[in-house]
Amino acid sequence: MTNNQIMFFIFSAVIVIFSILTVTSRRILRAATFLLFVLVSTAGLYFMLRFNFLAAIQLTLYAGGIVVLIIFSILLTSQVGAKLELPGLSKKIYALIAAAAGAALCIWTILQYNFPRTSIESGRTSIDDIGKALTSTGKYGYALPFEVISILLLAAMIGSIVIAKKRKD
Amino acid sequence: MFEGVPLNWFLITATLMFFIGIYGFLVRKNLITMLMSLELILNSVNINFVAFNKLLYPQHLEGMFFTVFIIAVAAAEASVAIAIIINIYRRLVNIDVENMNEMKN
Amino acid sequence: MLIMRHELLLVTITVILLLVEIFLPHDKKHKIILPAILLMGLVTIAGFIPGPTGILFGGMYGTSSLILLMKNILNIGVFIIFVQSVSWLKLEEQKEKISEFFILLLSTLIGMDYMISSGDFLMFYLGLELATIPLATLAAFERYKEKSAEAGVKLIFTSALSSGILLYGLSMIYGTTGTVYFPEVSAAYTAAPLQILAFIFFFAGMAFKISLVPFHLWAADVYEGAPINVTSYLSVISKGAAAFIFMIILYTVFNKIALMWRDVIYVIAILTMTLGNLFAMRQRNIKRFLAFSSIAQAGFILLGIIGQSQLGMTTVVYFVLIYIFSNLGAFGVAAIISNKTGKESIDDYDGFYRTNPLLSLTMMLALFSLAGIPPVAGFFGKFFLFASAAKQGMYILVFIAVLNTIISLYYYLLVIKAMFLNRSDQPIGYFKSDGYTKFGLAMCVAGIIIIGLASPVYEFILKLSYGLY
Amino acid sequence: MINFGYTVWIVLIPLFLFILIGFFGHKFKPIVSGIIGTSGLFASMAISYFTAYQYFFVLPKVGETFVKVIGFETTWLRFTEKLVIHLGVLLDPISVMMLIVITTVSFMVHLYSIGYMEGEKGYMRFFSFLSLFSFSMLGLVVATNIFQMYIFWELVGVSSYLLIGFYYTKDTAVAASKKAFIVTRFADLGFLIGILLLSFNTGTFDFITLTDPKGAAIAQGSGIMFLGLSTMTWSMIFIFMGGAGKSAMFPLHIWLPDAMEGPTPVSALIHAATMVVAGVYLVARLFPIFHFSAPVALDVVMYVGAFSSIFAAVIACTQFDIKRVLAYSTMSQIGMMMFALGVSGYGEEAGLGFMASMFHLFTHAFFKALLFLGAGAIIHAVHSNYMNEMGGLRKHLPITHITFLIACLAIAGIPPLAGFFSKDEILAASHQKAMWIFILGLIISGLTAFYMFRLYFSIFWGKDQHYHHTPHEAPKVMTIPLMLLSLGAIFAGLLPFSSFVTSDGKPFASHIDMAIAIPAVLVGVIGALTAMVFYRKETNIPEKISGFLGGFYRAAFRKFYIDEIYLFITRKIIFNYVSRPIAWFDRHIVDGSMNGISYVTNEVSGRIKGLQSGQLQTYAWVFVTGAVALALTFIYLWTN
Repeated sequence: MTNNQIMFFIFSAVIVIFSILTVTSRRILRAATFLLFVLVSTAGLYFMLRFNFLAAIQLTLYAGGIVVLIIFSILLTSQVGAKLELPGLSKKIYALIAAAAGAALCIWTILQYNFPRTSIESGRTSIDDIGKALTSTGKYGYALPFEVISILLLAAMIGSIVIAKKRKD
Repeated sequence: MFEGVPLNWFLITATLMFFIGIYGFLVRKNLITMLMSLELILNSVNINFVAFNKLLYPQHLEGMFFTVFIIAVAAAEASVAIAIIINIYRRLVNIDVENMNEMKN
Repeated sequence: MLIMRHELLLVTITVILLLVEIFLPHDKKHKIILPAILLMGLVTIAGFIPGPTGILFGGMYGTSSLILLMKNILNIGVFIIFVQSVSWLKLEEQKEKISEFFILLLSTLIGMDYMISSGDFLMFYLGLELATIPLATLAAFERYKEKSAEAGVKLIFTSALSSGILLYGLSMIYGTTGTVYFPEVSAAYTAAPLQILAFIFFFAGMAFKISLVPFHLWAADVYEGAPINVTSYLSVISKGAAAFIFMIILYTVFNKIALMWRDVIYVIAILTMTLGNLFAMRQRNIKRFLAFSSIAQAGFILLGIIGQSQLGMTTVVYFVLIYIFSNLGAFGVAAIISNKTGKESIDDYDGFYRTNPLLSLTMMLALFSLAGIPPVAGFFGKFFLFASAAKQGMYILVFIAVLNTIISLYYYLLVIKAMFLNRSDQPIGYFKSDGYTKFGLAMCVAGIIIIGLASPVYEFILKLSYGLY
Repeated sequence: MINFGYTVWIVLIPLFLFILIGFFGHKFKPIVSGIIGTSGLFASMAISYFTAYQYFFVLPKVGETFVKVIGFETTWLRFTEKLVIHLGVLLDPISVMMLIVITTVSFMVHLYSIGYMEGEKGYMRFFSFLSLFSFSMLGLVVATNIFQMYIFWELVGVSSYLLIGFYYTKDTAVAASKKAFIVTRFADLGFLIGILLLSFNTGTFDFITLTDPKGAAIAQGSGIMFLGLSTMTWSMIFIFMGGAGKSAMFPLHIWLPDAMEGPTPVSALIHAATMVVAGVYLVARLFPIFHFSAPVALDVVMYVGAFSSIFAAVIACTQFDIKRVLAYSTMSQIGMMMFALGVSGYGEEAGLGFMASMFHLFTHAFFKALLFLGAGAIIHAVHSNYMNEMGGLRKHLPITHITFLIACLAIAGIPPLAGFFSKDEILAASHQKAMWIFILGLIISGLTAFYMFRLYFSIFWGKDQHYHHTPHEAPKVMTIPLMLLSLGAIFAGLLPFSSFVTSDGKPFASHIDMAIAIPAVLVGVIGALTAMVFYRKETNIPEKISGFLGGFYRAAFRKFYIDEIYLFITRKIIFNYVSRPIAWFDRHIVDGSMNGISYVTNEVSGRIKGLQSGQLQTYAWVFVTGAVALALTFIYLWTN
């Protein structure tokens, strides 16, 4: 086993195990923490694949931003110590069947497919390239999506404020 | 093949994560835990994109940028979802998804 | 930059509204209504000025004259919704968030425009999300109402799930073709199992937006709970835009597996029409009723998509155009009643004709148009849809569709009967509508009557759609 | 060539009337809207007569044939490059004839309604709907292409929906109008599919191209086969389905009796003379296609027509509501028109059935409208629809009595009234085709005479009932149309119809064959006399007669118990064991199946409501499962 393989197995195992814990843990704050682990080891995968920029985003935006947001809202809406109610058994079984069938189908189909093998080994993606791509307006340039996402974030912000702000009365 | 790690391993990990997320979405009663499941789902898709990009099509950065934008969208989605959840909490003092069935049939 | 003028204009007026909102004193928020409507009107008109078409950003963005027309159609719809929502916005509860309503609506419209114009899956996805996420906040806009909050939850969670599934599909499309640009994807696409899986997941995400069975379950609840003007936006504009891009992507990206998606749509169309109708029959709440009826209508749109030809393309655009006017007419009347009296049950409509003849006539026209009775426009929309499916030899599908129009006629008549024929001891009282409302409804009525009878509209769309298919 | 452009006004005038009365009617007194409507229709009628005069007498014939003339046309929709839809006015013998029928009856009904609807709420609404109906019906008959016809066809449906449901305060009226609308819409679905099949098969909507016997459309006859029949045959069967719905052919007739809930003038207009014959007109319009490329479909027309005719005639004998009797009678007569088309060939003498059918349509319009309007006058006078609550009315309503008698004689086929001639031609045409259908026709004629005179004697003779107030004759504005129409019922048959309307436009001379006329008249007389024996009872006339003949007559009658036996056989056996069951079958099985369908749909709709549980996670589950199931199906099961 190469180092890469070992690293992959560790990350992968953390991802899968903590994902399961996230969706089964009965203490909501713990679930959020498990989610954080999952997100961090995903960042680890990105590092491994030498997408450092992406891994940084993953850590700051996802792990840093969203999880913190989630934890805030947990604190706002739940009693921290309380255990979550268990879902009904039939609901669990149905959900398990759906998810397992889906996973089996997808994995089976993926394994059936012969992905082309490329041997091009590209090195680290430099921040420079990313910056260029992000502002380029040509093909493989991402200026337009960048603008659109800014509208989206703005709209989401306005929307969140409208919904969440307290009524004056 | 990325230095000994086949593509399929990435894909299988991602797929498992995806359907674990789906399972969580289907059974968790608390809206915030459902939101966490959603994050799992989106995250797994990101792994797919990134792995494809690096292992199969490294000439361009399409998969990576897709991932970047998915993360941004996820943030927006999460903020709106949380705003709505807080609003619900103010109305019902409870964020159990099973209570939300005033409209049916 | 003229190529992108629809989006740019919309962004501009969004920014203007944002600035105005910031500088407007707190007690004069309602002053923004008229400028907003005027600006939107200007943008709508400006959209019709002929301009260049083409491709921008290395293929990420592209327009053709048909796409411009689609955007114009959406603009018209949004304009009508602006006008129709005035009386609702003036209610005490909404007073302080008027401009937010406009801004959020406009940003979703921008999203739709980008979505329709997208030349790769990234732009498509961003447009889709931009067209969805602010909508969830709009659905929860009446935040003091439990139903509205519930609608917001249902919309944001199901849409997030559906975009998750759609993204999984997209990732597989990327993985198997190595690109997300439409032309390259199309070139590299084969019918490998994984690609079919990817397509189905993508399809599920789109079907969610168009509310096709079995991905439609969110729709009725959200439509019922959301403020009625938002509901009409969701069921008309949002659905229309999704149908447009769905058609474009099917025709240009998945053209190689047309034989397969035709069968998928065949099944889904039948399910959608039938289930939508069966559910609509038993509804007593007018919003819910119209929600299911619009689910059924979505099934009819598929008939045009399945037509897979220039004819099919034309009919889809034509049908959506008519559908916008008809459905907005129906929703408009329902909105007036709901805003003035708070009544949303069909039983409350008993004897409505006695007290408000003009409104009930408008409603009748709109419902007849939805039911597809000549000579109102809805009939022509349906007829061309049937014709385009029939031309592909799908007579059984057409037969089922026509049967479904009869079922739908049954329940549309229920409403008409309530308004015109039932007696009521306490009918909804007479009320006078303000100028905005009248104007909005008048536009709908004019659309319903004129589009059907004036053949140039259809011929115009037919001419535009030459290039695309 | 004569310019027939002005004919478009025949259609447009009622449209303007509709707009005028509908939108501005509330500005004037109710009576004014009636007068405007009536005079407008009069103008339309006058133009129609002028058109007929010009078409039949002034326009030169080409090779002794009446040609089809496009009076007016405008391009309306360019559907595809080849399929173009026009709007226009097509003049040929049958459309000109229909123009006359419709405008005449419509005018009479307008005039009559001025009196009949007096004091009703929504007087002006009634007239605006009447104008709308006239507009749609006229637009239908002058259609130059099948698509235009379909549009107006549906418009006819809408306006009749509005008219039948006019008494919206009556629940039954509302239910009836809805039923009529939905059943005919169901039939129209066949029509629409037929149109789509036909137009994609032939590449045209145009009637002139479609029905040209030497044209390409007809040559397409042996198109693709489907389930053993050619596409052409299927399309014609589907189109006939639409016709059967509007014309109340079995089993799509269930709406007609219920539709009698509408105001009586409406029944006279819609259910006697115009809308219900639209189906016959449709078949006649496409007759060359039926004949040349879809003979099987033509057989279907024949069988459906014949069965509906006898079926309705039997039921009519059992009804007590006078309007229902008339409704079933209409169905029966239209059935005759249908099977007359069904037995017809193409060309001069061979096309006798076609001519007879159109002829009967023409005469029937007059006497059936007369019957309905008469029934209206009766109902107006006694405030009841039931003949067993009437009797002896001849003293109170002299004009109605005479005109009603004329109409009964006409429909019973007693010479020299109108019905005799047209019915005789139908019987002659059936005789050419097959013996069984001729005999069937005779039986129907006998039954017709029987139930009509049953109606007549029950109303005007018999015991004088005690009415709440003495019935009195209707006002002039109502009796004048009755008198005018009875002129039509008497003289319409004398027209040399075959020199105007034939299957191929070429006139021929028809004659009356005594071998057919004599039995026809005979069964009519027998039917009428039987009715007289039963229903003219308890008047002084039998006593006078018996007194005149002395005790022997009475004794003989009593002694041989002829009367009793007769009564036993007819009333007890035939009535109870034949007619009653058929009527029951009609009401419960045929009608019931329609209700059953709606019941089942409702049930299903109720059962599946659980799917929409309101639970977000259930929705998500269905979503995921749906996607996975679709993927599974289309990856591993789908093969193409």
